Amino acid sequence: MEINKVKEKMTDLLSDVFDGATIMVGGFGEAGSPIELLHGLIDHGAKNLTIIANNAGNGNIGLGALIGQKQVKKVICSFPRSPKGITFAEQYNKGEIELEVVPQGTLAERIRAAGSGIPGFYTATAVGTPLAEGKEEKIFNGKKYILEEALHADFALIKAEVSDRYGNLFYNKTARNFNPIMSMAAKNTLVQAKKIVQPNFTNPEHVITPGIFVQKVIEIKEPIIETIAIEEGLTYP
Amino acid sequence: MEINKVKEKMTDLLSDVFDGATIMVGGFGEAGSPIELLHGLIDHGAKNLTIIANNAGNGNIGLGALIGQKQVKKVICSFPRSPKGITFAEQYNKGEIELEVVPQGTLAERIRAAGSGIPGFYTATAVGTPLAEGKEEKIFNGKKYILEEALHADFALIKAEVSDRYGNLFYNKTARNFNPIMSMAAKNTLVQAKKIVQPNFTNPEHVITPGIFVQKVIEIKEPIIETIAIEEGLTYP
Amino acid sequence: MININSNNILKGWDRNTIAEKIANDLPHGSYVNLGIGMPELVSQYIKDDREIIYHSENGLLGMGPSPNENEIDYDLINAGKKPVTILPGGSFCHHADSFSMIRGGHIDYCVLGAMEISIKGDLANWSTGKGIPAVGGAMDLVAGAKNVFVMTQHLTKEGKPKLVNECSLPLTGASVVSRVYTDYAVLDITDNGFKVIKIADDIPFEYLQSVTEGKVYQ
Amino acid sequence: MININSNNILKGWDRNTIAEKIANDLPHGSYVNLGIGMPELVSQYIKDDREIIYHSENGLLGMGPSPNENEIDYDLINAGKKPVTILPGGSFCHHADSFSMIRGGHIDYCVLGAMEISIKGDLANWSTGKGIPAVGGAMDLVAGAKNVFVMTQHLTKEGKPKLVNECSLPLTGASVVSRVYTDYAVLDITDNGFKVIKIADDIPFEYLQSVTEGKVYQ
Repeated sequence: MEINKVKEKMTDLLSDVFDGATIMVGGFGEAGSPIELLHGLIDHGAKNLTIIANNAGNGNIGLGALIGQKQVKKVICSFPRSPKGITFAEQYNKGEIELEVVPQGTLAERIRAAGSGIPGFYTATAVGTPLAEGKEEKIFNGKKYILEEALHADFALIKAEVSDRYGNLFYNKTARNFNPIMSMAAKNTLVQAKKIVQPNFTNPEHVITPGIFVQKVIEIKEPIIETIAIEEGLTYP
Repeated sequence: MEINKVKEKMTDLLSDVFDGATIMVGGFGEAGSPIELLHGLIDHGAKNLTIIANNAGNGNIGLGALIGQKQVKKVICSFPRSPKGITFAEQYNKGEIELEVVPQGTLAERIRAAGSGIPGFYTATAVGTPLAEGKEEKIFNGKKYILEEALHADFALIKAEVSDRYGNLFYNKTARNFNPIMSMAAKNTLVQAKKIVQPNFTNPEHVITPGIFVQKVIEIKEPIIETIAIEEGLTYP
Repeated sequence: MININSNNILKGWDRNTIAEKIANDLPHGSYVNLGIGMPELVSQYIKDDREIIYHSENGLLGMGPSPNENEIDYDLINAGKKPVTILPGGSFCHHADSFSMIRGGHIDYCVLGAMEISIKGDLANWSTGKGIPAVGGAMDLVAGAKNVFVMTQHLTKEGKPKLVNECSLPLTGASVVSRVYTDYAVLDITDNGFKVIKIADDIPFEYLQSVTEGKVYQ
Repeated sequence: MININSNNILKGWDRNTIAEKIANDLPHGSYVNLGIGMPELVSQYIKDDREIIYHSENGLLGMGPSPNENEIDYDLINAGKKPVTILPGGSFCHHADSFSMIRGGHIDYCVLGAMEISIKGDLANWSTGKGIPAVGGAMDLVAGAKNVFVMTQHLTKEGKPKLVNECSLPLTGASVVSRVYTDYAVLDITDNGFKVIKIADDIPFEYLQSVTEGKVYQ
């Protein structure tokens, strides 16, 4: 029998998602943002989600649309402001959605730590700022650092360029961003890839996310391009 | 003016090395082991070195030869036993060389931490064993972890397959091992590459060690293969 | 405990049979790290009804069998520093990423040798307390892998039990072993002692207890 | 301090001149992160006697200029989420690796905008204390880069000093700024106050002191 993580139907990909789940969403801005998986999650209907991402959605597609559907109770991110980030802003200003702001590098490192079995690490980032409040401090070589803890997730929604049946992933340019580390940090890593290829075509020197970190993959040949979709006024559902 | 990190002479590459320096040496077994740089270091003559590596040398070439020349006062490694690791064993048994044994994953993570600005992190590895003695403990979610600190170095000796003038590095198969993380952790990363190519030929998707982590590079077209060299009885100098 | 000497040591499964039993317990799709030495045998007994992916600590996922003499690449070796191959769908990574797979709980099973295993699941397999200490990746594997299987002879070469109440040798990890495969039996570590999952045909239960420190039960 | 109003606000360097001064202070071979907005101008003034490599937080080293309209790739953007290009010798990496470059002290210079800079080198540039808080990579950059340069107007839009004794806004980092480039002067953060390295031709020293909180000296 052969390992095959490729699913044909979005419902199979998302079948295990549950209300109250913590979900990492790859992408930085529009690059590497799994818009189709997020739309699948809208169709799925899971509620009270905690989202870990760099941003908090733009326009009324993808993460912006998921928030618009009131499926999200909390966002953990570094930068929840976007030119057209209307859905998050509306709910935040009404006190309807929680926000934890994390410095971008600390966010990345907390995610990587979760994937690497590190429950906590020390960093100089944010020392002396409001984002260090309530955090344990420790001095190393005369310099002050704060303790940051690993950020785990039940699911990661990942966008890749290429996958094989093992879930070996390749990304396109800066669409890599958070996707590889989120793949490591989630119990279930669910991927949309533009192309599924045979394993003989995945060069072992170039694999960015090894299949060990991936549970399910679906092929989405022509994903939505956020900039163009928002310009054209696309909304979901 | 163009950035060009490529040196023609080994003496230029190693010019900054000083007595008492802490030096990381890439490689796992023979794969990725910078034998020519180590021989350069023998010619250079720096003494009282602290070596951070996975192993402690094999035969009388490379790290084994450097130890044989009594240039090393301490080795920090995970596995100082090799079938022909005679020079380290001899000095260790006479109490002439210090040894710090570190679990292999902790070693890798301490090196990566140094390169990433993390002075310390917690790990479950070695908890309850003699290698945890004297280390700070902390409980996360009911489980015990120990604090491990970053391992910095003054120099890293790295073996790569390909470099360009920026020091973008590519490795061959499992010769990658500790080389990319040691490149990050040292103040001065000194590289031997089998081939120097033009930057247009280094695919930005495939670079393993970005040039930002590299200070100097030298081309060594046909490096010694340890297994064959030891079989043939090669020694250095 | 009976007094064990060469006259009353029984013969159980050979190492190939032990390897086969472990192979049969590794589910389809598992990511597995096989320790150097006896555990390497396991890969030879994986049935066609499953695909297993092998991890080697030195940055190799999807490890294949040994190469032919003329295909040896000294840059493609395993954690035991022996030449190996890589299968389609495999990948290389650096040491920190490789140990993230281990320490982050992504390796489903690791199979390791042992000097001693305690009734609480403590493992000693890295140091006799003498000679040059060398730990390699053993402590990371037992702390990080989801399931730690031990493959070992039931008795030491001197005929002493390896399954003990308390390890006398330096630990590799505390409460880390889930299951032990020996030439006499397959035993789970439980709160009540060593639970026998399978026992070799020619080994009476009383004998198994007699060559094991601590309670054995069925 | 004099009472500053629109009648007595002097005109110093324009933003291109400030950018040029920063560009001249970045040594050959430096790895540099330019903040979004005004600092992006700096790259236009790098002379031919040096090669500078630009880092963008979102996993891009060796960033090039904006693409032509017909060459836009929405997967190749900078930290400001605008389309960019990559130069030969550049590379992509994931976010943890990209921030290892920043947090590990590998970025030689970062150039950032500011709302306030204190005499101790504290920087406030991420929050007005109102609206949706959003920090991005600013705190990582100031904590990690070897040299933190600030590029800013000397006065706020309301004509208030940005160089102050104590920041009133939430900090981005404490004691992190090494040098400040404004339309009036280039000033180093020192134990004795703001040290003037250069001052614009039309700006009298007394005026500079009058529009700056805390001691300015030459």
